[in-house]
Amino acid sequence: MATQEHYLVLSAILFAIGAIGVLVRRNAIVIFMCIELMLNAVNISLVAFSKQMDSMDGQVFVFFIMTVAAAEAAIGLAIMVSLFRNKETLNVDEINLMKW
Amino acid sequence: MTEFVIIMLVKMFVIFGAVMLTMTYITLAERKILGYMQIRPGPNRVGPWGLLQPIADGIKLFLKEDIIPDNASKAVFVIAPAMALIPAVMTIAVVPFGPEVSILGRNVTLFMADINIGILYIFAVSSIGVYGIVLAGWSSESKYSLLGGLRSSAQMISYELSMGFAIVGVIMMSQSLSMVKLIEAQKGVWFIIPQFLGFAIYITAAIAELNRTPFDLPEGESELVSGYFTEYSSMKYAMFMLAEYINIITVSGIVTTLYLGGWHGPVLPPLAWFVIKLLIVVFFMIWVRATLPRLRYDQLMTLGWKILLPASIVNILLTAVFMTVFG
Amino acid sequence: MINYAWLIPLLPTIAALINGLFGRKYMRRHYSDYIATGAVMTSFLISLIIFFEVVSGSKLNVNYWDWIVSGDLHISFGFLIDPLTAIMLLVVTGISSLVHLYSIGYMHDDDGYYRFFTYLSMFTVSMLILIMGNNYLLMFFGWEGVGLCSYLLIGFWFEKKSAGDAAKKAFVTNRVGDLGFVLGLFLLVSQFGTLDYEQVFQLAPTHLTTGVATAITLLLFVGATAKSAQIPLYTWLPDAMEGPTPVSALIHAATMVTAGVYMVARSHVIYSMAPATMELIAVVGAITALFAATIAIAQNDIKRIVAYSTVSQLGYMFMGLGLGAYTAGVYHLFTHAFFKACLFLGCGSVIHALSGEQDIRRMGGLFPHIKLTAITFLIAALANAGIFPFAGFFSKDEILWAAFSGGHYVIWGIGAAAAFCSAFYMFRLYFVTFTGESRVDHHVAHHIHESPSVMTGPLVLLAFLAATVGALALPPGNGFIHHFLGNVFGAHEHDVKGIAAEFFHKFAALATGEPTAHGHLLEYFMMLVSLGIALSGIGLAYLMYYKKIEALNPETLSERFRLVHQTLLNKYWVDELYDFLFVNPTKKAGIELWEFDGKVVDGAVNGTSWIVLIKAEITDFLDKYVVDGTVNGLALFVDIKSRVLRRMQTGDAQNYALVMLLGVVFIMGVYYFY
Amino acid sequence: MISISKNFKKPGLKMELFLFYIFGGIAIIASLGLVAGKNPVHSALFMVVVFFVVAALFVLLGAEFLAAAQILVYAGAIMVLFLFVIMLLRLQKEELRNTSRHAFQKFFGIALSLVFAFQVTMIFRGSFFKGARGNFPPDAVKGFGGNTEAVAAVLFTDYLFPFELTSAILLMAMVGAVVLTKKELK
Repeated sequence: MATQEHYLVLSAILFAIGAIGVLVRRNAIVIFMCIELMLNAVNISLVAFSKQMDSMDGQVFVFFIMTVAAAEAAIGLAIMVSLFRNKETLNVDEINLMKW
Repeated sequence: MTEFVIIMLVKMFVIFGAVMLTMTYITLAERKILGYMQIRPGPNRVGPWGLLQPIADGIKLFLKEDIIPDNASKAVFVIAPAMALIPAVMTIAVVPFGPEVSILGRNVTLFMADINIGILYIFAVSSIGVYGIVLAGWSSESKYSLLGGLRSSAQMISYELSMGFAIVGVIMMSQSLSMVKLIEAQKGVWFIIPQFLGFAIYITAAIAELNRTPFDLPEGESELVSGYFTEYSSMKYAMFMLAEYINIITVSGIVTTLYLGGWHGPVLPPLAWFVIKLLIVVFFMIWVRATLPRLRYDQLMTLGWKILLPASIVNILLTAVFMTVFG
Repeated sequence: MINYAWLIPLLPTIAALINGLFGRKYMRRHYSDYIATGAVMTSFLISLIIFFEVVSGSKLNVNYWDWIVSGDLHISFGFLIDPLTAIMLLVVTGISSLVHLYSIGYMHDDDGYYRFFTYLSMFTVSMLILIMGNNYLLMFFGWEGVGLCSYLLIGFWFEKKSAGDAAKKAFVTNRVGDLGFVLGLFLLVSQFGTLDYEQVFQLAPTHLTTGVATAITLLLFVGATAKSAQIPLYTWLPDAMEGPTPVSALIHAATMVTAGVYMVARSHVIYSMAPATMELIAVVGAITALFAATIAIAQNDIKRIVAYSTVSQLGYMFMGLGLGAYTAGVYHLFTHAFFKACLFLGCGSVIHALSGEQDIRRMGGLFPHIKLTAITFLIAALANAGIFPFAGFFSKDEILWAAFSGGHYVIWGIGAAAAFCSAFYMFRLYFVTFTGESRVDHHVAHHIHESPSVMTGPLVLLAFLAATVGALALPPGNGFIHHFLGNVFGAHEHDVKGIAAEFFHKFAALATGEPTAHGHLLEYFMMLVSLGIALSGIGLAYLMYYKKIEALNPETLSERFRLVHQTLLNKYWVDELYDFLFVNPTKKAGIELWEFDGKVVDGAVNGTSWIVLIKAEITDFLDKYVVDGTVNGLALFVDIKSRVLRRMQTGDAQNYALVMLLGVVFIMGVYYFY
Repeated sequence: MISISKNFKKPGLKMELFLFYIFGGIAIIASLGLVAGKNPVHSALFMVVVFFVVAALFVLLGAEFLAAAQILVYAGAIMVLFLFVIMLLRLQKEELRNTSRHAFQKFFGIALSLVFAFQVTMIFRGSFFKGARGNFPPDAVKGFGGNTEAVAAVLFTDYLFPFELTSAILLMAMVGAVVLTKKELK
């Protein structure tokens, strides 16, 4: 039987892969997708906890995370569209405005 | 266990086979009905009354050359038709064709599965259908395809909302997400009567989801050639067609289930009733195609966002009010 | 219907909102009156139905929502409807409807038409909340609301300086009273922790000592003196006649000024526990009654005479309340509302007819021109003078009887004198205005005209009521009104009646030698006495101003008693006294403070600044070389350091994320190993 | 698959583990594909696969409602939106300029992430989380009529206010998206 730990470890692995993507990839949209992947990893662990603890709270949290992810996707993609309109690129190397 | 697996397999083949057969003859029916509505005979050369026409078409498509454009993103180009077809077929799994019957001394349910979140399942699966179209449009590396794909995805996202909201009324009235319970809830009165607004919204949105006239802009011939499947030929093309007609059956089945009382009806056996109702809905869709002209793109969006969506919300509110007052 | 009582204030609120928000731009001129009048009249109809329901025993006390919740203090927004409220409702909505109706004619040509109706409706709402609220804070809310609306309405013609000044005077004077009222409320809260009438009155008998009760009642009464124009805070009311006449009729005769009376009557439970306050109220009321009546004798402005008459009649009401004759006081309020509103509206009609003339010396002989106004005015004047069988007679007489039977002979005497004066000035006013030869300015004379029926209609109705509502008090001491209001005051009035009865027994035993004789006999006798007093006042006025008997020529009389006449004409110089006592000292103190400010404070400030200047020179030196040196040194250090550290700020979000992850890994490592 | 009708036996415990490894393996492979893919569309497609697999895992964990929602929201809406934007912007393969910073970033990014995964695994191993049990053991969920009803029972009572808040968040997101992408009207 797949235990709690199985899911948690899987979740950790997926999260790490997502983190790698966020840290390494250059394309803003791909980075965004990696963030979604990290959220999903967290969702897995939440649902696993929910089952382990015989509680619905974890699943409700996942529900909220999905809602927020949807909102975030809408806003994030909108930002990217307007960014692309201004800069003609989504390469994060060329969008490094946050420095001295 | 073994018995169960066997029953499931048999059911699977029977239902799949029946759906495929129906689908092929719906293509013929559509051409015939359109023909008669436009005062012309329609296909009548292959077999008596053109009855063998669909088979001839199938053979033709099967034998055609399969072209993959040079610039196309090959893997995606190949996957796309499958991704259009799979959700269409998957949805059939939860369409309840009839209640439990006794065949060869065994109690057999006339549907693949009664999932307790049947409606959510339908939504989830049908929302994937858009991938096939989008990917087909994108991978063809052709401007017609791309525009068709873009249009189609925008259109499907828009209409999915009102479709979903329209069903909420039904869910509220039946207090369940299971298709079978839904049909049982319609034993007395079909939901088309209390939920007429919802029905109208649902069927409009469903036709739009199917990219059928008058919402067939993604494949508007006069401007986009064939839209997202411009570059497709042979069996891949056939798969898109398959997907479209299977979707028609599925949608008709869902409409029948949600609004027309499913298998309920006097005298005739339940299965017959279900099929009759389903065919009526199919006929209705063909009729709509013969009657209505294609919308302009902005009209399409206006209809989706400014009319159907508010109307569906109103429908929910009205349902809630009526249920509070009379329930 | 009583459960729909909330409709009564709601309708005028809606009307006020519509007129106030849209009246100016979006509505045809005469829609605002339809809306306002319609709303108030509907309210009146509802009030009427509710009144009959209350007569048949219904009662309402309902909390709609929590208004203020602060610690233990819960104050709800709720209404209480008992006989007292019901009768006030009739007065307020009834008079308000008629005044609205009248205003349609009176304000016809005014530019602020919609504004006027907005204010009128707002006022009505405030007054309704005042009387309908089921706790003191709601009463205070209405109390302030009517104060505000009366300020707006007195200053309605604000382009006229005197109107603006009068409005300010009314407002400021009322603030003085409000201070007392608020302090009273604070005291109530501190004593009971609630302001709900029912709870307060239930707790009062057990929780209040006489001393605290006296303090509370006195503070509340301070509020009442301002609102109801009693000595010493009455001076604003005559000045308030600068407002449009319908306003005077509504606010300064029938409704707002009676708020104080209502308040005392409503709080009778507490008042009955404070005999000292009661005594004071009775005395203040009596003195006000006489004082104002004497002033009214010498005035020449038609509205001011009526205004002083109002003050005087309010004095009567307080006299009644102070004597414990709550029913009589409230009943006088009721009757007074009708005849005084009629008088004011009659004045308005006269002024309207004379194109704005208000000085009675330039009137005279108007009867043939404006018969309807004159007749209604006469009826109201008879009622005011207290002539049988008009309404004023019964109510006033009951108060006088309460004074007499309670053994307060001095108060009775003052009241009787005031009654004489009332009759006199009323009929002086009547004779000078409507009879004799015309002294009207000849520019105005040829277009004297009767007012339109929308104005005379209310006059006739009010005159009719002024003539007949007295019947409610028949037979004396045992009429409908006594039973009706007895539901409210019952127990507390009994005390007074007890004294009266005791007194009567003594008196009757003395007079007739027959201890069992019935009290009514004496009461009827006293009625006759006061009727005689009133008639003699009328007679004097008749002789002086109608027959113009040489011996009683007003001119020569005023010459002979010059001092008295001047005193009365100048209203006992009370305004001047107040100017001298309060206004001028305040102004003077202001000037002196200003001078003090100029010399002492400014000197100190300038001196200080000089010192500061010198110190600044020193500091400047220190700053430049010591502090700046340090700062610049630090800055230099930071600058050098930052040149190195800024390399870390790559501007690359992913780099930052990497550092973040590093932190997470570090923390988790710490967590895991320890 | 999803609590199929009554005469279908519960899948064996081994079966669940087997399915878990299958789905978990697919999830890892697909997410690697997502991170490694050079073409955004391919990444997006791998993402879709991940979503499906995660939905399947949800089903294994007995969260059927979330599985449906996962497909509906993530696969059906969010990823279509991503694809839509990718297509709209005509994004192609990203041009890579291998600077030293990239190398640095790449090395430390991967290393740290792996350390992180290792740490989490170590922490999760063993019976680490043994808190108090909640009110929804499998029987209770069945009593409610299923997972969806159980989620609803919590969502519309304890979490009603946050639930209402999400509607506000979605509305704001919608308005924000429109404002951000709208071209200036001239």
